[in-house]
Amino acid sequence: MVTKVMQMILSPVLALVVGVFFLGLARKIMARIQWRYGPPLIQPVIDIIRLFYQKSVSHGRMFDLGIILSLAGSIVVVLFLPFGRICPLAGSGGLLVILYVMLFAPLGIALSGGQGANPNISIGISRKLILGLGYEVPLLLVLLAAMTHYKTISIVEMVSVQQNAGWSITSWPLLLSGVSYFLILPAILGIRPFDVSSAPQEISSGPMVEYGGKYLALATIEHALVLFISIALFVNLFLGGAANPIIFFVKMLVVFVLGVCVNAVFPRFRIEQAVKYLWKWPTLLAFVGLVITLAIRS
Amino acid sequence: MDRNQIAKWLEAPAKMANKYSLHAVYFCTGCGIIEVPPVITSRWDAERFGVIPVATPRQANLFLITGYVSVKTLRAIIRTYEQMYEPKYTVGFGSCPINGGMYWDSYNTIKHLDKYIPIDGWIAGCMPRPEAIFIAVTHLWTLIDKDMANGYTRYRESYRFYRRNQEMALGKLEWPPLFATGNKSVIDERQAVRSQQ
Amino acid sequence: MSLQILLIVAFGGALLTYLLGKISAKVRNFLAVAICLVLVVFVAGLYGKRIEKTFYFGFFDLGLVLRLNTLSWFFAITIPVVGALSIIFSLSYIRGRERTDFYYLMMLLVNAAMLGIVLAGDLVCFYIFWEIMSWSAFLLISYNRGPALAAGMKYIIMSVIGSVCFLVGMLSLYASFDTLNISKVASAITSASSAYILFILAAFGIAFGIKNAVLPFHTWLPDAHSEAPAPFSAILSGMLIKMGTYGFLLLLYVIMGLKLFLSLGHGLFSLHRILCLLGVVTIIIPTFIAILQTDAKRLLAWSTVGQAGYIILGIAFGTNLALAGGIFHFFNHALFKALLFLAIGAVEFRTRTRDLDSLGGLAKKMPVVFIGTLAGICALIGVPLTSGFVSKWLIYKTLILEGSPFLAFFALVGTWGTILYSYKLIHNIFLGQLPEKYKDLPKSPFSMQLPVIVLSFAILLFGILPGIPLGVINSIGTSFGFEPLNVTIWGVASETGTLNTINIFSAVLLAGVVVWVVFRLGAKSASVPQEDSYAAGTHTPADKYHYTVEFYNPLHRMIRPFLKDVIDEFYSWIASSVQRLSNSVRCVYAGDVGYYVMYIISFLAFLILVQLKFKPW
Amino acid sequence: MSESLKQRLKSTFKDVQVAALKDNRMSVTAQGASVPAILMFLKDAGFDHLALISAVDYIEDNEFEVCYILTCYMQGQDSEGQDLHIILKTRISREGPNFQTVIGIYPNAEPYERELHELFGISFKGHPRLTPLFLERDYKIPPFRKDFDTRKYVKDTFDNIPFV
Repeated sequence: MVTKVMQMILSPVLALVVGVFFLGLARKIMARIQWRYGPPLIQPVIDIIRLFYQKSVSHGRMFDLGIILSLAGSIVVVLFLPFGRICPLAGSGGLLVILYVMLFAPLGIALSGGQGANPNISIGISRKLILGLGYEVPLLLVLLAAMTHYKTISIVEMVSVQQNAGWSITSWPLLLSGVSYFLILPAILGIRPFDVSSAPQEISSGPMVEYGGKYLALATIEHALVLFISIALFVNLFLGGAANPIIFFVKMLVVFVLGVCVNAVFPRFRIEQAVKYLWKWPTLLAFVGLVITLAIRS
Repeated sequence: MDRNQIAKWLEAPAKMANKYSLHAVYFCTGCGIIEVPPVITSRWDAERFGVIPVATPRQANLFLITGYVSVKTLRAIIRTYEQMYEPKYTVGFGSCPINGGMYWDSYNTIKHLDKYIPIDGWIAGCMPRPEAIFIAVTHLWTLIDKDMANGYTRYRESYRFYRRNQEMALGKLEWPPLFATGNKSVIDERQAVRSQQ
Repeated sequence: MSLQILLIVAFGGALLTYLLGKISAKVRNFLAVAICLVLVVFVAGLYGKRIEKTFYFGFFDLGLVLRLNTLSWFFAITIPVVGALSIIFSLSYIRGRERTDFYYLMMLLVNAAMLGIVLAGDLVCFYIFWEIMSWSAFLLISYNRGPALAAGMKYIIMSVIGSVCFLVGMLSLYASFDTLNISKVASAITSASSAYILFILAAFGIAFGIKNAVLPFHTWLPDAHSEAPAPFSAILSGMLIKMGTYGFLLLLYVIMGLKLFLSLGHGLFSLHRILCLLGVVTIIIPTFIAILQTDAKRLLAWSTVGQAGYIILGIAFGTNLALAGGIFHFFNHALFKALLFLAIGAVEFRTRTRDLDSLGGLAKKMPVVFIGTLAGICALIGVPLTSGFVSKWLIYKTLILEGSPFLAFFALVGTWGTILYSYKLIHNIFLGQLPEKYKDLPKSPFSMQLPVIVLSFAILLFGILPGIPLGVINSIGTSFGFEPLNVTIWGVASETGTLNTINIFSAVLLAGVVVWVVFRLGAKSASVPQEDSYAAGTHTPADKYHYTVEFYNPLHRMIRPFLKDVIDEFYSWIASSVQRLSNSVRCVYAGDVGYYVMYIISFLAFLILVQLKFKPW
Repeated sequence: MSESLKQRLKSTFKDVQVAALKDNRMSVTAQGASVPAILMFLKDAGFDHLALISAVDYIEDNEFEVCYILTCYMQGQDSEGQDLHIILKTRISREGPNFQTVIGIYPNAEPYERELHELFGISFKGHPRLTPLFLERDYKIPPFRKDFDTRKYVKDTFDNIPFV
């Protein structure tokens, strides 16, 4: 029982540390690609500390509760995801619960932004939800392929099967699903080619328009956790998780650096282009992957 | 650049965090904004010092007034400055915000911007080059260290006078006063000033 | 004996309230609410009993039977609960309007009729109560004149077609088995030929499909729901649709029995697979049509059609988890859809409009209704702490594990469509800038807030402790011949993946408290009026600084060409061709007597001529 | 080519002085009343672009000079103007300066006339909205007039605002 409580505390803290480190790494890699020296790796930490000391403005009770709900949702998702051996809430609902608890984050920000009563926010949220609909189609096909391949909905079982039967990306159909997941990774993270919902130039950073001191700090932490969640999901489903957290971290680092290099060089899509792209190539790959897994299974 | 000295972080985290994470409002107020893109891109890279442009005043704590201030722009500058959260710092570029510069006798520019919003730092030069901007940033660090960058506290304490000057320059303002300006209305204060002259 | 008293109380009470209404409105209101509460208590008392009692023989020597088992009890308990809440809601909603006695009579009559359907033991009783329900619903839909009349007409034509099919099926059953008692029919039908079973299925399927708004027969629902008065549209979409579900359950599991149902058809074209496909199609298309709607109640009506698809999918998939998920989803849908319609009714009562483009910022003015709507849309989406999530989890789990991921895929994409239109609903009405004309909107009366509070509390309670309803549903499953689920208070435990809602709730609560403490650690935040918002340095123009029109504009442009309601156009094409046909007949019946006399004389002349020439007689 | 245009101008309008300046420029000076007619004539001759309307303040003659600058873009053979620029000048009195609008002929004249109204005080009859365009404050003497003393104005409005 004690180890479970220890894990309950440890895994969100680890996720936060890894997520914030990834944020700093992303800015550093982006700078180096653009021939700039770039900020120190701990710049996001400095920003968060500064934001916590800065006053802010609230537009009503839902404005506060929304951002709190969204961050709490992200923390709960982290509890469901295995990080190496650490997976506190493995037993109470598998991948489906992860999929549905991941709804807390966009819904929380949407509700708190809506109370902010600013048209930039509303446009940002409507784009965020349309983009969500866009990347959800291939993401669901990918998750269903993984679930039908392993005939289970608990992610811990998938990891344990992969431990001894080899990574699932090596088996032919799940390779297609893995590639399709990697293609939609920037959309899930909301980074450069797909940051239509928080575009600083067009809609002055969308849902973040009215976020000031501590709200922006919570929003940055939530973005870091979403970063961690989507990459951890990829590593667990396709790269076979890991026995101990260090190997798990190394795998995540590789996937993340590849993702950031893609995102650093692309201009931003328009929202129609983004959804058309998401519904074309990644969906085709994921669909073929699912059909083949279904054929093999039955 | 004492960013890596842990002792300073532990002793005064708020001050250190404010120093090394200055997010500037990307609001082009005058001709000086043409100097800001080279500052934030690969040629000079202000991000080394933690200075990045952000889209809205809500997320910012540094406001660069770049170049001359026309009467119409003053209305937007005051609105943006009031929407920023404390602690906030402002830096004036060039001589035009100081005393009107070469537009000293123009009917349509604001002469002493200091009368309307508090300014923490001035950079000389008609338009200062990126090196001068970095000198201003480092100068702002020292001001923050010595607690002299207190433009926002000055604005809060003597808000009545700032508000009065703003209404004298711009006439009726659509937005309500940021801080309570006491019961006496500011307009009849202006009659008193005019009668003294 | 006790079932009879139940029905007598229900129907007699309805009549009594109508008569008392002539004397004083207050007594009528009190009596209406009292009757519903009495019914709730009465049915709650009958938990766990299995009664079968024939109470009247005079009807062509066919015994009219009243029957109670776990399935009918589960439906019977939700009917008066939703009825009572919407009648409490309509106490202040209908106060100023005319013909309020007639309104209360019809509301109680609909409730009583639905109770009758659920308790009916034989098809004649079932049909009688079915007709009472259809006609009283028609009268209620066209209650507030104007466009409601057309909507009511559309509804009653389709439900009459359904009733006729039901009658045909019933008579053919009587002809072949000369008994209409459901249990006797169930035992007799196994011997019938599969062609005959298919015919019975078609007849009853059309009747229940129309009422349950399955895709080809759904066209009456959007008009009926948006024109009916708010409290009745809560009952209409909460419970009346579910009578079709009850009919399907009765037809597929009670009359035909589990083995026969699963064995019908073969391979890919087996009956339950076709019904699943129908359910999935019913999920996808209406959900994406709902995204385009700009009228709040029409949006909710389309969402009802979409959610009915989940229930059909759950029932038709044929495993115990799917059945439990389907029935639990019926129960959740009754709760949260009634909640959403009542909340929209409260908004409409105050702001006199349902147009999503001209509302906004009502969260400050109507906080209770806002929280209720929030709970409602969370349950509609299936956010983990609400009951909607548990039923969807059950359905998805069995869909995936039984090896049909594409059904699960379409259902999950339907969920994201639900997110889009439910966020649009709550954003356009409650969030954003408050328009000038609603600045001094009074709070909504308590009689409207009470049902919203009760329903949102129920949603959260059954979301965190799903064991309570799942226990009853499990007993329904076993009565149909499924092996029981391992149901506990916090969810479903099974080796292929357990669901533990208590863990999720405690995790979310813990994380929420931790984040709230961190939030309070930050510097204080000052609250600010809605005008003080970022507008690029300019002043925010009142009444113009709000984005709601065509909320998902990019999506509209992409999916609008695919989403014409083809079925509705097909039906209106039929209606117009019938209209043209009848006009052409008018030239024969020109309407003035002269023509008719001429026709008679010419016909007589013709007869005489034939007689003279051929002498046939 | 500009010769023929000069002849036709002189022949159709009596009191018009036409002078060809260097590199395809031509100046036409006319009385106020005939300005709309000349503009119509020039528009038919291919000058379909009204580049600018500006005014000059001749304070010693106590007159304003309103100048219409027209250019022609059509490169086809049929138009005589090719890339010829024409400046049409007319004089109006300084007291109570009002002039008829040319929005009917060149719709894009609307902002130019608003600007002249705001900065010179010339009011244009028939103009739909002569509301302020650029200036934030109200000026007793329009700022572009020569008798507007900008130093005195600055001293009155800005210098007496005390420092905080």
